[in-house]
Order: sequence, then C-alpha cells, then structure tokens
Amino acid sequence: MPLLEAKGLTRRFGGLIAVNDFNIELGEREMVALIGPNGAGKTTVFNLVSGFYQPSEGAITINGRDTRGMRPHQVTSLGVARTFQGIRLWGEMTVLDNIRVSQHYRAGYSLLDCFLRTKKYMIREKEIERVAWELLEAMELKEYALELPRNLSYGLQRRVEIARAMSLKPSLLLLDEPAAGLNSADVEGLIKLVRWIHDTFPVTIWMIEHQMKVVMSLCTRIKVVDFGATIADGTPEEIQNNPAVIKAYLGDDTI
Amino acid sequence: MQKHTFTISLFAGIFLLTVLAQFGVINQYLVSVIMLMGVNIILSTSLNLVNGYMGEFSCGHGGFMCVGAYVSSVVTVLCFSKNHILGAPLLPPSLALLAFPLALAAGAAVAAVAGLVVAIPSFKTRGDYLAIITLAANYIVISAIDNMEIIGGPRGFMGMNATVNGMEGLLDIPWMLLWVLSGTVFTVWLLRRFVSSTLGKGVPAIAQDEIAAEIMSVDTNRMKLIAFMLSSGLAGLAGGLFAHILGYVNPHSFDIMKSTEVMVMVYLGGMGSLSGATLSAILFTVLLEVLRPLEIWKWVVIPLLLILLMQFRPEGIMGNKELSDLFPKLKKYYSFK
Amino acid sequence: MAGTSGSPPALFFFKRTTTLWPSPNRPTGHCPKGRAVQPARQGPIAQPQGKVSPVEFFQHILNALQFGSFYALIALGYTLVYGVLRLINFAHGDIFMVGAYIAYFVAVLLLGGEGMHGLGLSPALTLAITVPVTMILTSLVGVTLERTMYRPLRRKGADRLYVVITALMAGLMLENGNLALLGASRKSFPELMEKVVWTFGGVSVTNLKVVVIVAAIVVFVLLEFIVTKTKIGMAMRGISYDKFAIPLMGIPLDTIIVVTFILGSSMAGLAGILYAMSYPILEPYMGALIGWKAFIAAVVGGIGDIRGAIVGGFLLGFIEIGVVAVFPSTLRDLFAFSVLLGILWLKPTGLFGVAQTTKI
Amino acid sequence: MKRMTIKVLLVVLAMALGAFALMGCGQDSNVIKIGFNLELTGDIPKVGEASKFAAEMLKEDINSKGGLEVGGKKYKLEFVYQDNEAKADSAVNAALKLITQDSVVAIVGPNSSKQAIPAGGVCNDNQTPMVSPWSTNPDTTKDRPWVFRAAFLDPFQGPVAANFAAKQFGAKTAAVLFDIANDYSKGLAEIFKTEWEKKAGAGTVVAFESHGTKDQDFSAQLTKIVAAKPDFIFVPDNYNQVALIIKQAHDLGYKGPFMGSDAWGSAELMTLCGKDCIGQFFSTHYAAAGAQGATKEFIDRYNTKYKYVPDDVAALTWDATRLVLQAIQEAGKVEKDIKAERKLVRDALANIKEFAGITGTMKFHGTGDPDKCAVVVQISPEGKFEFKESVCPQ
Repeated sequence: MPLLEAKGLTRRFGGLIAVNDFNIELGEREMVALIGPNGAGKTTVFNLVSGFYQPSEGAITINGRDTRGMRPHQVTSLGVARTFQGIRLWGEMTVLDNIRVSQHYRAGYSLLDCFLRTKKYMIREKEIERVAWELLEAMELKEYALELPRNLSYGLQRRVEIARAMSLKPSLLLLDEPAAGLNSADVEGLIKLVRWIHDTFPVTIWMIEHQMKVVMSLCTRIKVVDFGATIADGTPEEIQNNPAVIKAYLGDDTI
Repeated sequence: MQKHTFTISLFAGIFLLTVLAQFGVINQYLVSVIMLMGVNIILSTSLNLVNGYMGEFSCGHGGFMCVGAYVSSVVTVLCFSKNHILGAPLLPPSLALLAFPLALAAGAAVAAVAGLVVAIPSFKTRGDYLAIITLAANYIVISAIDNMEIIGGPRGFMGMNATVNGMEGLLDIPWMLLWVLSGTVFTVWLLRRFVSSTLGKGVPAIAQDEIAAEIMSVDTNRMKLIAFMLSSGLAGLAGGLFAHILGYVNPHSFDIMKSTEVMVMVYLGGMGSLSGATLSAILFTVLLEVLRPLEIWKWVVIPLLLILLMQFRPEGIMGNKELSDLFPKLKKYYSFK
Repeated sequence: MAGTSGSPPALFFFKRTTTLWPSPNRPTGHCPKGRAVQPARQGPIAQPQGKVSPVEFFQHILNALQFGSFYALIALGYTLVYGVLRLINFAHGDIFMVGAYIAYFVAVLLLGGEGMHGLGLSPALTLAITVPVTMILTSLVGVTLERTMYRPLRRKGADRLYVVITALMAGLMLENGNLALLGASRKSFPELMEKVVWTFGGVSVTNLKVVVIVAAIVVFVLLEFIVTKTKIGMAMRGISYDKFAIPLMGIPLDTIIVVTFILGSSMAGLAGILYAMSYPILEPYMGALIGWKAFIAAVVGGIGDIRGAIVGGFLLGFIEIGVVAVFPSTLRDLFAFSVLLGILWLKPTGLFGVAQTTKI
Repeated sequence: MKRMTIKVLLVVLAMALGAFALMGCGQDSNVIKIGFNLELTGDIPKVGEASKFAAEMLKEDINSKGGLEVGGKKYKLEFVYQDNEAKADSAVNAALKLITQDSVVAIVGPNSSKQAIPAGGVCNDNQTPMVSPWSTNPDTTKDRPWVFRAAFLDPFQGPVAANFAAKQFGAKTAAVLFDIANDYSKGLAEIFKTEWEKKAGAGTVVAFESHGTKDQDFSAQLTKIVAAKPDFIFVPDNYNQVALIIKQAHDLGYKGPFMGSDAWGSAELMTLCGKDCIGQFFSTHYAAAGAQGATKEFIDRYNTKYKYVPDDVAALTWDATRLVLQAIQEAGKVEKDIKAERKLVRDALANIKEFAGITGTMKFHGTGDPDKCAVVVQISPEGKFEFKESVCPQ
C-alpha cells in the first residue's frame, strides 16, 4: 500500500482551476520533486495534501486513510509534516519552544493532567523535551535553542523550520521550496541536511523546488506540472530530455 | 529546599496578612482594598490569557464576571439566607464553610459555559469582529439580568452576608480575605501551569501564526475553547468573590466600564505576562485608592498616567517577560514544574 | 394621532424608504412571537395595540432613520480611521461629545444667552457659522490626539492594541476633563432652527429629523466620492492594503493619516451639532454609549468600508427601534445585541467586510 | 536598560504601597469629623456636587459661629468627602476609608441606592451611623439599626402621584416611561402601576415602556405610548431625561399632561426643558417656589452662593447632615473613643422621633425611615415649582 495516494485531485478557485486531475503515488522512503513554472499550482497541491484546502474533486489517502473532511492538524497527526514557502515560525517563541509546540498532538495528556502535573504529564513533557533536544543536537541548532527565530539568519530559520517539521516524526515530509532565498553555501548545507534526514529517518520526502541543482542531486523521481495539469513524470534524466518539460519549463530556469 | 522558598513565603504571607487582619493591625479599609486587589489580579491574569497570550481583543470580561457573581450569590442566598422570593434558607449556617467554595465553583462553571458564546464564534472570526461579539455578550448579560425580577433586576441582589457570617460563626477569622487570597493564588498557579505546558503553549502559537499552528498539529479550535472557557470561568470566580466581599451585586457594576478597567490592567502589565498582569492589577488598585483625594480630577489623572506610561513603555510594564526572565536569580527560589 | 392613511407625498416618501430599508419588516414579521413573549415578561396587562398600526409603523421607520443617521455619522469616523490605520479609535465617541460642546460654545458666543451676552446674531446665521467652525475645531481635536498620542506609539512600533487602549484612555480624559472643568451641570443647547412639526395623517416629522437624515446621506455620498474618486482617497485605500508599500510609492503616509483624522473628526463634529440640536442637553458622558454602539454598527457593517458604516448605522437604528416597537422595551438591549451577535455568527466579517484570505 | 526601568517601576510601586498603607491622619480632640460618601464622578455627578455644596454651606454656617456646641463646649466641624464614582465597590471602599482611616463620627450618603445599599451594610457591620439623603430603596435601611435616611420611600410616593393624577386630570388611563437601569425609577414605576391598576382596574396602564440610563432618544417608546392614547404619562425619571422625553413627546404630537416624581425637582429642569415643561406636575419633597421660613432661607442662600436653585438632593443632604448634628448635640457629650462616640450618636439618632427639616417634618418610628409629607408642585409659566397640594401619610 502506498504511503500517499492522490487520485484525480482537482481544486477550483471560482473559475480558476489551480489543480486539475492530479495523480500521484508515493512509497516508503522515496525522495520526489514537484517542479513547474510559477503559478503552476504546486503549492496548492501541498495545501491539498496537508489538509489546508479541501479538494473540489478527487481524494487523498495517507496510509490508506482518506483525508477528505479532515482538519489540517488531523492530517498532520497521520504523519504528514510540511515547511512553508515563506518561513512561518512562531517568532515570539524560542527555537526550543517552536519544536516543543509542534509536538502538540503527541502531548497526549488532558487539561487536568496539566493542572495537577500528574505522572503522565511529567513523562510526556520529558519525552517532548528529549525529542526536541535530540533534534536540535542532530541538526546542529543546539546553541540557538533559546534564541528567538526572528533573530536568526535566513538559512538557520530554514533549518529550524525543517527541524520543527521533523519533530512531528513524519512519514511524509513536504518541503515547499526549501532552497528559496539561500546563498550557494547554504544550498550546499541544505542538500546535505535533506540527504542526512532521508538517510537517518524512515521518511518520504516530497519537495517543490526551482533550483535544479537541488532537485537533480537529491531526487530519484520528478513530477512536472503546468497550469494545474501533470505534463511529465520520471527520473531526472527522462525529465531533462523531455521536450514538453523543456518547452514549458526549462525555458525560464537556470541550471 | 531553596526551591520552595517562594511557595513557602507566599503562604507565610497569606497567613501573616490574615493574622494581621484578625488582630486589627491592618484596618478594615486596607483589608477590603487588598481583597479588591486580589479580585483585580484574578481578572487581569485571566483576561491576559485571551488578550495577551492568544492575542484576541475581548472587551466583555465584565459580563462573565457578572454571570459568576450572580450564580454564586444565588446559590449562597438559596442556601443560607431568607430571601423574599427565594424563600427560607435550605441549609444550616454551619455548612457555609463547605458550601461557599462549591458556590464559587458553580459560578465559575456557569461563567465558563457562558464563555462558549464567545469561544464558538472565535473558530471562524478573529480580532475586531470577535471584540464586538464579546462586547455584545457583555451588554446581553447585563440587560438579561435587568429583566430578571426574581434576582432583583436593576435593584441588585443581596443577602450574601449570611454566608460570610455563617463562616465566621464557625471560627471568627477574616474568611473572605482568606478566600480571596487563596483564590488569587489558585488562579495564578493554574494559569502559570497552563501557559508553561506544551499544551498551553499552543495558545501563543495561535496568536503568532494560526495557520502554522493548525498545520503543526495544534488543534486550534480546542485551544481556543480551552482559553476562552478558562478565562471566563476564572472571571466568574472573581465575580463570586467580589459579590461576597460587597454582600451586594448590581448588574451595572459589571458594565463596559468594568471591562475597560480590566483591559487597561492587562495592557498596562504587558500582553502575555502573568507577573505583569499581577503587578499592574496591584498598581491600578492602589492608584484608584491613593488618588481618591483628587475627587473629580482623579479620573483625569489616571488615564493621563497610563497614557504616559504607554508612551515610555509601549509594551507595558513587563512586555511579554515574566519577573523570573528578567531576574533569573529568582528562578532558584521556586519551582512551578 | 387620529387618521390612518398618510397624505400622498408622505406615503410616497415612506414607500421609497421602506423599499430602501427592508430591515424594519423583520421585527414586524416576528410580531406574533412578540405578543407571545409579552405576557410572560409584562405581567397581567397586555399592550393595547395588538399590532403595530401603519401610522405607528411609519413613525417608527422615521425615528429609526433619524437615530440611525447618528449612528451612521459616528460609525463613519470609526471606519475611516480603521480603514487606514487598523486602529479602533475609541476616543471617537468622546470627540463627538467635544464636538457638541464646541458647537454649544460657538453658538452661545454668537447667539448670546446662557448668562453670556454674545454677538446677538440671528439663529440662522449662527447655524451657518457654527457648522463649519465646529467641524474645523473638532477635527483639530482629533488631529491633536493623533499627533500627541497615537503617532508616537506607532513610531515606537507598539502593538496595535496599545494604541487602542491609549485611545480609550484619551476618551476617559476628555469625558472627565470636561466634567472637572465645566462642572456637573448639563448644558442646554440653544435652538438654532425654528422647530416645525409636520403631521402627515398622524405621522409627525420635525424639520430637524429631515435635516439629520439628509445630512447623513449627503455625508455618505461625499465620503464615498472622496474615497473612490480623489487621489487622496485612493491613497487612503492603498494604505489599508499595504502600510509599507505606500510610502515607497512616494505618498506621504502621515499626511494621509492626518487627512483621515480630519475627515473622521469633522464628521463627529457635524454629528455633534445635529445631535445637540435634536437632543439639546449636553453632558460629559453623552458620547460614551453612542460611541460604543456606533463602533458596533461600524463592525457589523464591515469595518473599514464606508457603505458598511452607513448600512450598519441604519441597521442598528432599525433594530433598536424595531425591537422597542414590537417587544416590551425593557428587552431592547437584550434583543438588539442578540440580533447583532447573530449577524456576526452568520457573517463573521460583517455585512460588507471581506474575509482576509491568507496565502501560504 | 529595560531591567533598570522595571526596577524603578517596582520601587515606585513599593513606595506607593507604603505611602498608601501609612495613610490616614491623627485625631484632634476638639474637632468633630463627619464623612460624606458622594457620587462626585460617574453617572450622576450633579447629585454628588449638589450634596457637597449643601454640606459645605452648612459647615461654614456652623464653623463661623465657632463650631457645634455639644455639652457646653464648641467643636469645629470637619467634613471629609470621598468620591464613590457612582460604583458599588468604590462606595464600600469609600465608606470603609471614612470609618477606619478618617475615623469619622458618622457618614452622610451615598445618595443613589446602588451605592447606598452596600455602603449601608458596611456601616452597619462597622457600627458607624449612616444617613442616606436620597436613597429610596427599602433595602438600604432594612434590618440595619445603624442606617437612616432622610427621603421618603417609593411605596409612599407612588400612590401620591397616582391619586393626584386621578383627581387632577380626571384620568382613566395612564402610561409609564421609566429608566430600566435605574432602580429608583423602575421601583417607582412598578409601584405606581400596581397602585393605578388597583384604582382604575387592570389594563388601565396602557403603556409601560422603559429606556436605558444614558439614552437620549425615546422616540420609539413615545411612539408606542402616544399610539396607546393615555390620559397622562407618568415619568419617574431624572430631570435631564425628563426634559428630552417631554420635548420628544411634543414632537410626536402628544398634547396631554405629564406627571413626575421627586427626581424632577432640579433647578436645571427648566433650563434644559424650557417651555415644554410648563404646566406639568410632579411630586417632590418640597416646593422651592413659595417656600417659607428655613426652606426659603436655604434656597436663597444656596442660590446666591452657587448661582442656581438647589434641587431636592441638596435640600435632603442639608437635612440629613443637620439630623446627624442634632443627634451629636442631643448625645450631650463627645466621647474621646470614636467607637463610643459613634454609639452615642447612633442612639441619639434612633431617639429622634420628630425632626423639622427644610424638606418638611420627618417622623421616625425606629425603622430609620422617615414618615414625611410629599408635596405636589406645578411648573409655573415663570418656570417656578409652585406648591399645588401636600399629601401626608395617614
């Protein structure tokens, strides 16, 4: 059974069709890219998968669970984590707290536990704390644990956002243009990071990315969309020599 | 041991105050000011959960206070004093000590339920539209009570003293002071524990980026529900205490003016700071009393002071920091975990 | 109040208004329910008028139009400032009060009476002078608040709610400062307009009522024009979309803001005069309640939108008066605010407000 | 830096608390202190102001004569005024401050029942005599031996208005417009209603409408009332609203008479209401126009001092304060110990069976509530309140 399965996914905004009959199947530990010109509807696909939008038509199943009608936090608790095109960290909370709060659904104790500081509460909180520190440690963010995100560099903020997503222990990680606005050095770091994540954790990574460098060096499979419709699907090599793609896409990109 | 210094000194303080009041070292007036101070602390800290931590703009806190005040008063009056409509007392005064906290709890509970009126719309709407809903809720509560003859309508409602006397009949100490102080400590303790937990940290997450919160697995609706109901419930508690301090309630003691005062305390203290809310509540109460001699000018001077303060500290006294953040030394004197 | 049918012109007038404003039909529609509620609330005596007679109905509509106009005029001030600054200017209700007092002093100065022997001008002339002078002076008050209190806070990048609280405090200061300076005795506003009562088959209209309603509509048209057609208006709308881009476009932010405050406060001033003429008793707290209610009206209409303010204002007027007309008036606030709350439950961003779609 | 500011703020706060704890002043053996718990700010500042003016006038009188003579010794009077902001909680604090900090012998006020009821409770618990000049709610003095009042109660005034209106207008039906948020107004309205329907039969109160305290537009209520075609309208409301109500009623084409209550009795009524009020009637404590003796003297002096004719609150405060002073004198001696002194005064107050006030003679029967005659006045074309008839309790 595929991890993620999207069938005939369609989303309309009024007259505009943002996503049109989009299909995809993602298996365990895949690393797939979704590319396409600006406004092709890539982010909309992610929004549909992460439950932020409801599909106009079609269905999404994650681990065999139909996510239609679920609210985003429910979808997330099925093991879908994502980052955002524009960074959306909680600016007034320390990096550590950012990573603690994102484990909210795993808190798993009641309000009463929280008031009475029951054993259960203590165990859970310790667990959350531990996971947070481990992640920070692993992702070389430890020394920033008590900083406010808005005081960090852009690259670091990206890193924190990915860490926050990973703290959800996802089986599917959606990265929405992780390399956007990074300098070449940071991009190198990012590539390393993503690969490391993919090697260390049992997670499928699906990314939207414009920088072919990143896509080509990471992904085993690429899906190309334009005007909401899929125009190509295959290995990097196939995509690179796919006339449709070249026509629609490579024209306005820099490799 | 040192970790508990704070807690111990807190309870020692309460004990000391009660003793002082008992032997009239601090007079009735100061006692009543301290009690109202406590009520104000409860109000400002509880509203701070919504207006500070959650970044909403609720300006109807007085309404929930009103609900709590009336419910708990009706309960105690039903139980312990003969009322021309509600009839003879149901319980002997000796039970007052047991029944009083229950009455307070009842008031708080009903107020919390009333909080739903605001909480449910808050799923869909935010900011100023929600502000209006709270405002309307406040008006509705007051107008509703105005129309309830059975609890006196605009004439107000009294007879709560019987309960206080009942408690003093058992043991003659300033019970209300004790209740208010413990209520205050309880509130701050409760809120402190809530906002310091991972669960509670979902609330500021909503304030700072609701979408990120929702997608990062925070059940925003549940958090909003908790925040609003907790806040209004505690306001109800404050109302219950207030009613039994005065021994008389009048719906128009809880109008927009009251809500405004509470809001002022919250923003004066700083959004998202419990110690700030506490400090500002104390400061505000003291200000109200110290400036009495100014008579009419008092209500010109107080706003002026507040405006100036905001000009100099646009984030309120404490900003969103706690005392312990600013004086880390304090940390080793208490443990809230 | 004998006679039931209005004379043709009156009826024509009223017909148009009713088609314009369907809202009053709602309460009358609920009429039977109202009767059902009444005995429970009202004790044994039943209201004699089983249903609202047509004459009474038109009278109510007229009253609603008049009071709605005041709500609308004040709501406009809220909405203008809000539209530009996202700031709820809670001092606005008290600026309105100050406007009324300014009008009073100007009028008395020109007219004489009230203990001081003024220039002894004719009422008509006095009115002609009072209106502009009051509007100018009131807008000065508004601008002063903006310059001395709001702007410094904005400069410091304070949270928007701190500015709101400052506004609240400023309002309190205006109220109580007035009380402390002028004493507790209320002021009686001189009659600047010979009151005429027209009666169309039992429906009474004073010329003042008509003036008020007309004024509200004229102001609305004027503002709508300014905001949609003029350069400055476009800039105002621009700011409400993006506060940071506008200065980059070379539009002076502060000028726009000041102009906004001038517009809003002068509206409050105008409302103050008309209010003082219709309810000629001035007291320091007169602005508080109507201020809150006008704010509610503005939000229900969809704050930041001028049509919203107008519709919200009249709607509130109609709801309040409709409730009184149909139910026992003791329930006015209860029902009126419940209706508003219901509207916001159904349309969370007000009647004209647009939901902000967040893009991620 | 930030930490510094906070430290400073904390220090200031601490100092404020300290200063505040040390407040309250020393005793002076030959001064008698009387406290006033008044609505100087808030909804009804005019009421507080009038009370204060009257009290000041009385104080100057007595102190100019060397003070109040008790047991052959003259004591200077000291009046302490506390603003209760027209709030219940503030009134309680004000009362407690007067009792404990300023250690006054007795307290005059609060005026409005919303403040007077809780304040009365506090005074009773702390065994300090309190006299409310204006509060008409029975609860204020109920079961409170230490609390007295100078005004008559609603249950007496209601019938007065009803009977008079029936006689004067030959009215069969009545309409009532009252202030729902004002317990005085609401109470009186209800008593009037029951009284009227007792006389003229059920359903003869053809309209029973209410409004809010700060409302200024009554057109909707009045439209209903006018449509109900009552023989007269009873308006137990504060004078400022009365002025608007009558004007608006006339705008709506109502020609009939109005009947009012003692809350009309303010000098401001005529300046606010003008010609619309002429010819209307209301029941009150005393008629300013055509008053004789002490009453006239008081009115004239007040008028010259403060430039307006005193309203009933002023007159009642004058009486309430004099009631306290008389009690102090009849006590015959002044105890050093404040508690004992209060006891003396309270007993003396309770012993006063009859008191000749400028608002008429008051008879007390140990309830703390006076029996006194109400007068009905008509507003003359010159805007004077002219004595029409006097109604005394049987």
